[in-house]
Amino acid sequence: MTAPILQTRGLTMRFGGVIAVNGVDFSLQEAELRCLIGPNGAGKSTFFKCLTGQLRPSHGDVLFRGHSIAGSQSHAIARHGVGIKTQVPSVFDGLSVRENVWLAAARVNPGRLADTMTDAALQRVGIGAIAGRMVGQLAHGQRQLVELAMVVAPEPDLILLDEPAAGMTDDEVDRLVDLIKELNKRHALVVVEHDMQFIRRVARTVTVFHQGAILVEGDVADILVDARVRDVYLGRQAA
Amino acid sequence: MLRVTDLASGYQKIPIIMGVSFEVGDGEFVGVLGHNGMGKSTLLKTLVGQLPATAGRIGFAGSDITHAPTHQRARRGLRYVPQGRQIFPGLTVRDNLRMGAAGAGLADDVLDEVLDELPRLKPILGRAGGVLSGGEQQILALARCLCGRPRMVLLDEPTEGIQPSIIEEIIDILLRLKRRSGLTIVLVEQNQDFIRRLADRVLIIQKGRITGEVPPDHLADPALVAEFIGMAVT
Amino acid sequence: MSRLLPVLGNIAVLVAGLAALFGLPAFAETYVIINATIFASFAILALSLALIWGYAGILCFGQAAFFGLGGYTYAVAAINFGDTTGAAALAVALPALFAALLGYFMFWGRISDVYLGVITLTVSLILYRFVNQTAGEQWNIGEAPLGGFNGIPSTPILNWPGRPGEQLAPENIFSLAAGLLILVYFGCKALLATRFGRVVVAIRENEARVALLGYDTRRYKLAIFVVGGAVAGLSGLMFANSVFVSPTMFSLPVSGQIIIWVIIGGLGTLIGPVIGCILMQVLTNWLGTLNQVPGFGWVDPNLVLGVILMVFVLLVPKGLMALAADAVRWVVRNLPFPRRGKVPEGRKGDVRSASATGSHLESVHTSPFRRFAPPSPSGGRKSSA
Amino acid sequence: MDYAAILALQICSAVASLVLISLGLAVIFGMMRVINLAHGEFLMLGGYAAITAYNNGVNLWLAMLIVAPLTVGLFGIVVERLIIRHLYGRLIDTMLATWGLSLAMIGFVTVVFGNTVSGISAPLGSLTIGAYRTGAYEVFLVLVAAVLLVAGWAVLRFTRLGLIARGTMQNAAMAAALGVSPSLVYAVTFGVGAALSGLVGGLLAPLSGVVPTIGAAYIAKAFITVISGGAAILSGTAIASGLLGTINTAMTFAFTPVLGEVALLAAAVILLRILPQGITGRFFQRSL
Amino acid sequence: RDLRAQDVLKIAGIHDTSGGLDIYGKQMVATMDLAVSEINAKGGLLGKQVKLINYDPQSNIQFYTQYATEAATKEKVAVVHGGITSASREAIRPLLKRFNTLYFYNTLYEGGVCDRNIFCTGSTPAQTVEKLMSYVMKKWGKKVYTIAADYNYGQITAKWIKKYTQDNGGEVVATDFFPLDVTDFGPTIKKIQAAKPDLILAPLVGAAHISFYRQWAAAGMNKQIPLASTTFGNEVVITSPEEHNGIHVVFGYLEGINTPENKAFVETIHTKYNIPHMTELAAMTYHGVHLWAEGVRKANSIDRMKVIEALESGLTFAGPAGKTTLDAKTHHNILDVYIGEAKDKKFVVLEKFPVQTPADTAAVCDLKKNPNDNKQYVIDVKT
Ligand SMILES: Nc1ncnc2c1ncn2[C@@H]1O[C@H](COP(=O)(O)OP(=O)(O)OP(=O)(O)O)[C@@H](O)[C@H]1O
Ligand SMILES: Nc1ncnc2c1ncn2[C@@H]1O[C@H](COP(=O)(O)OP(=O)(O)OP(=O)(O)O)[C@@H](O)[C@H]1O
Ligand SMILES: [Mg+2]
Ligand SMILES: [Mg+2]
Repeated sequence: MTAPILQTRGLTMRFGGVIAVNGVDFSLQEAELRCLIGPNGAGKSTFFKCLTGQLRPSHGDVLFRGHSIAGSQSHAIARHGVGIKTQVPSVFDGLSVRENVWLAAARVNPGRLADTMTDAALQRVGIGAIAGRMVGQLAHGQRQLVELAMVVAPEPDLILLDEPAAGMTDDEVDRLVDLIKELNKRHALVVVEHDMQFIRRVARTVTVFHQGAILVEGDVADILVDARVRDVYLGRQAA
Repeated sequence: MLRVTDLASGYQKIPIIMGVSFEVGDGEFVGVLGHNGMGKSTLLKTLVGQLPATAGRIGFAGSDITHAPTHQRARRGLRYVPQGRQIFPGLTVRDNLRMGAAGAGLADDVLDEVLDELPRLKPILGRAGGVLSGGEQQILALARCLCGRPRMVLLDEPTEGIQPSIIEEIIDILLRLKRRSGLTIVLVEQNQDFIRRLADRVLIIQKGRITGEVPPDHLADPALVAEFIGMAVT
Repeated sequence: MSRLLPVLGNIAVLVAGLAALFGLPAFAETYVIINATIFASFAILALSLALIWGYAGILCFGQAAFFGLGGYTYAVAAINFGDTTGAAALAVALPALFAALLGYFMFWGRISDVYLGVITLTVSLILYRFVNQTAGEQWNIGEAPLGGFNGIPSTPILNWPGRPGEQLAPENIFSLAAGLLILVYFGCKALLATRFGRVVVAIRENEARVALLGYDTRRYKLAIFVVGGAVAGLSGLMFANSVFVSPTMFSLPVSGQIIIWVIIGGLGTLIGPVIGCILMQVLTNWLGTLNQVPGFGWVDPNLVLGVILMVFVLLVPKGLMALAADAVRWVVRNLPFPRRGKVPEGRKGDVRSASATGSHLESVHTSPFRRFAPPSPSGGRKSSA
Repeated sequence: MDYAAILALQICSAVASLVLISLGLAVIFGMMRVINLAHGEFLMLGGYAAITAYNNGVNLWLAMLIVAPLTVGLFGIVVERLIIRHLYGRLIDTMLATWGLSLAMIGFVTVVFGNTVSGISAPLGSLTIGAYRTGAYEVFLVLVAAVLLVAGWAVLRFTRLGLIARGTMQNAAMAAALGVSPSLVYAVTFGVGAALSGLVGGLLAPLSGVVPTIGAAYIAKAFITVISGGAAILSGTAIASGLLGTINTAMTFAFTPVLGEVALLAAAVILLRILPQGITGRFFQRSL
Repeated sequence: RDLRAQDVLKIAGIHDTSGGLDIYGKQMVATMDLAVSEINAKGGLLGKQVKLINYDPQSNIQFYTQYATEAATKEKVAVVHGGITSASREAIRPLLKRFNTLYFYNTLYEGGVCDRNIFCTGSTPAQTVEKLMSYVMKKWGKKVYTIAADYNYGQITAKWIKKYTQDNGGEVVATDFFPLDVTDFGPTIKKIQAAKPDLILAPLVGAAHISFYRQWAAAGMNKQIPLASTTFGNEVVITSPEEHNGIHVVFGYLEGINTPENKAFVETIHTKYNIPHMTELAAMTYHGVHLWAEGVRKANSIDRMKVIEALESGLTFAGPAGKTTLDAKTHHNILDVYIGEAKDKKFVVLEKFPVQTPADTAAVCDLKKNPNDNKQYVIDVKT
């Protein structure tokens, strides 16, 4: 086994009395695709925020390719090659779709190359047609796609996607699945989703969060029939 | 309960909704299905009055509310759970719920009623709305709406970001409400499975127009869906 | 059409600027030139805030601090040095340095929003208080008395570089001020068209996202803040040469005035604040000449100005530039010749050039405070989330 | 001993005066996110209302406690209806509008009353503490400040009014969708803030006198206090006033009034640097 | 330029009639207007009617620069009267000199201006403070507490107070300076009580500082420690008798001066111009305009240098403030000084000290010897 691209040791995030993430030991290999599921409020988004420097973990460590990034500033972590699509789309409302994506590309590649990368990202996500529109005037699902393009454009080594399929129609989800699979050829990904159909289609290994800690981790087929997962998450009628 | 005729609206001068007409009967559960950006949310916003109608009429419970301000529509029992939840971030969960009750002029007793339906909120009553997880916020938004004892609820993608077991719960709750109190519901969704299990009938919206109506069980058939919703939109 | 307009706009600004620069000294009366000098120095000040507030979203309530600092630095240094050239350079450098320190203090402390406004306001008030109480001799810096409330009436006028004692004539001072105004204006435009400029605008839109993309937002904000400070210092230098330095330069009314110019002209534009500034100056100047018969029923300038401001906000909510833009759009739409269809959106070359030239930056709709606000889940109150 | 007592009293009085001049602004800014640059002029108008009423034979206490808040409150509602209402959510435009309002009010009051109106002297006489004398009215104002804080807290805590106002300010469109009429809430809140300013203006008139331009002396300090306080308007304002008032008084006693002022300002800067969201952005978050 | 070609003779007034200083500006405009209309009623000057152009700089220094330039270069006025604060005077003095336009500054100020193009008609500390200190120290005691406005005037006046207190064998126990927008004097009132002075000298200035007198009275201290001021003027209308009765002041003019000229003057200003109370600034503006008119008559020209020379010939004007004479050496006014007591919204004249010379400015300035002098000296007060 090669060295993991991402590793957390005893990662803990406490807000006053609330422990949102509780001693998580998580490990992700290079070019691995991992799905992260868990009940609402289990701490998935908080976990992501700790990884990307939006929150400074209360305890524990985050190792990216072996060196610690816990407590670093978000921009420093991003420069290591970590990209995130946040749960609530975080985009530049006052700029056009193209400019949004260009800003993402221009950080890694100045000049002409940034333009090329922007076009590529727009194409990949399939929003070339709305490239000239102001992001603030887009519908929710379109904003999701814009953010996705921003994450993809600079080609980060590790991509974190927080509920990327939310608000998308089935055929868009299809495209998303293809995109993720394609991305996974070169990049490591962690995907948080509640859409089980989607999870089934992309997942190999699944980690289940519950009350801030890892409940189980394993092959998708095993996880989806796991009794504990069913209790806390899927519910009885889950197909 | 709701009668919409030739409704049109949009943002600034960009028309989004054009000539939409449909009716929702008392106690009926109507689903609205459509692609991203087809104007589903815009339709609901126009119905609750957050966007002015540029043409057409909206009748609700026998009166014309086309030009009534939002809060008056709400007071008549037309309530709305928006996309993106719109929780009051600085208020606690309890105060968010109290806002729901206060808007309808109801006493805080109604909170207990709603909390019994959605017990998941009980342990986090003191937390600020802004720090809740996405799913928690969605449940809170629904609960807040119910605190006003609405006659009709407009739901904008309520399953977005909700764990499967809670979706089940929400389905249960909605069915129960519909059965017990005759609540009328309009549901905008992309989750076809969800819509199929709840709705009495499903309207298809495309580019700001209602282009069709299907019985929910047809949604199980992908070929039919493709035919109705169309694939080559993006 | 949409590509042409900004270019035409730039040319129009340049022509108007050059016309004023060369036309006024040749033809205008002395008092017009003196007024124009003051207007031009203030217009530079307006640009400094237009840049950091309109584009970087840094709401600085205390821009007067850099303005005053520039003026005082110049006055004190010029009195001590004899030759004013070094003093002029210092008048830009010191405010920039001060902006760097203050910016470091604020941005590394993650202060933003209205809190940042209050810190800058407070800092300018501290300077104001301090300078105000320097009437005693213990406050002489070298040869230069700070002078307290009265300021430094003996502020020397700029001399030709290297020729101390040979002061510039009022016409030269005007040319210098107007020239600098044009230079600063196009300098700002150029700066905003660079990658740096666009990152700064993105920070205004959504700082967290910029950080997640890997840009160190603090550095960008600091850099633009320092540029703003230097430009404000420059304007203080020119003001010192057209009036003289006194503590009012640091005062709340001056800071407020700058904000008003920017809002009136249009937040998120550069030319707007310049126009707003000049209009307001002309207006207040005119108001002061109204009352010729003392006694009952005077026109109170405050009352008139106040009512005008209120009516303005209500009727021209987006500022003059947006109004002008709407007017232009209306004219274009109603032109007699047949229109081709709209410019197809998303056509590659088109959009690229739009973003590459930073033309969107002139669009008033990009202003963070005025774009329609789709109610975001975090609602109106950033602080409570 | 007397000196300690008088020092303590002076600190209370300085704190109370900050609380008083900030309260109206705290309501209007804290709840509505409207930076009311005419706040100082609202205080000024309260003073004029009280004095005009008094000079026309109204009992002094009635003039200060009833006439002043009523006048300014109504004025506030009118202003809200005519101007502010169109500008919600546009922080910057409200600044411009209220700046205009402030100038217009100065001008209007000057035109109507002239710039020399005779004031009223402070009632209640003076108190003797050991070798020192102090105005009994100052002590009264300390009590008023305390009462206003407690009353305000009770209103926000126990009535729905406070809840509805806070909710509406956070997201008016959503509040409307829940059946709350935002325009009513806005008008009432703005009116209450204005009335508070009017009350304080009336109460301060015997100590500061009335001139049309007096508002300028208050606005910056009130603003700094409210912002330093942070999101929780009442406790924030109270704590910030406590801190800044104490520092100011201590430095004034120990050194000079100028140093007292500068210390107050510097304290605010340092405070905001340490607590970038104001005091209640970090501590006492749950308070009101 | 040929001024004779004009059929009116333009003069300009630059006074703040809005903003924080309007309380002074309005009365100065009124008295200036009165003086001009009197001159015109008597047939004008050099056979021409005098036209007064008023500018309102709105309590903003920058407008002084603009209006002074406009008056001098566009309107080509014969003289400019105006300026209230020293800062505003210093803003326009060099400009008017550059544009060869005569300038009258009619405000009481800290002294030291030395420039042949300007005439200062207001009183300076050496004329007023000396008389006041010896008067009040004789009456009340030797221990003085000074509270002064924190700017040049206050700082320099405080020094004069200290000097004359020591000259009279007393001691200044403390001096506190207040920025012009301080309204809370509580701590100071307590500090004063701790220091137990025999009397207080209060050169406080502006609207905010009025609070001091109110808070002082509210604490009951006005019955305990007497108070004198070199600036308490209009305040007498704004404060109540309980608050101001007994305060001693010193000015080159008081409304209470008991001469027929003054009574008529006061009556006109109150009724015709609706100004409830006048200070020295207003009266000296009136004197200033008339003095200038005398100069024009004597020179029989409005040529600047000719008028200056005429004015330097010891011209006098006898008006409401008594007889005032321009001192050729300093271009300052030799005037009568009055000590008054505030009583029921008016000032009662307690004592008159005739013909006070501007000794402070004279110590540093001699325009006869150095006609090209052009600055404001900081007078070194030896204490
Ligand atoms: N700043 C905060 N202060 C207090 N509690 C917080 C804060 N942020 C998050 N929490 C709490 O931490 C828990 C985890 O939240 P998180 O957003 O990580 O959940 P999640 O797993 O992403 O859920 P979802 O699937 O619904 O998005 C929640 O109960 C939330 O209320
Ligand atoms: N504030 C706005 N200004 C201008 N155009 C807007 C605005 N909001 C939405 N639109 C546009 O209106 C169209 C319909 O948007 P709407 O939000 O109703 O779509 P939707 O069907 O709800 O999509 P989704 O499923 O993604 O939520 C979209 O093309 C969108 O870009
Ligand atoms: Mg989440
Ligand atoms: Mg939608």
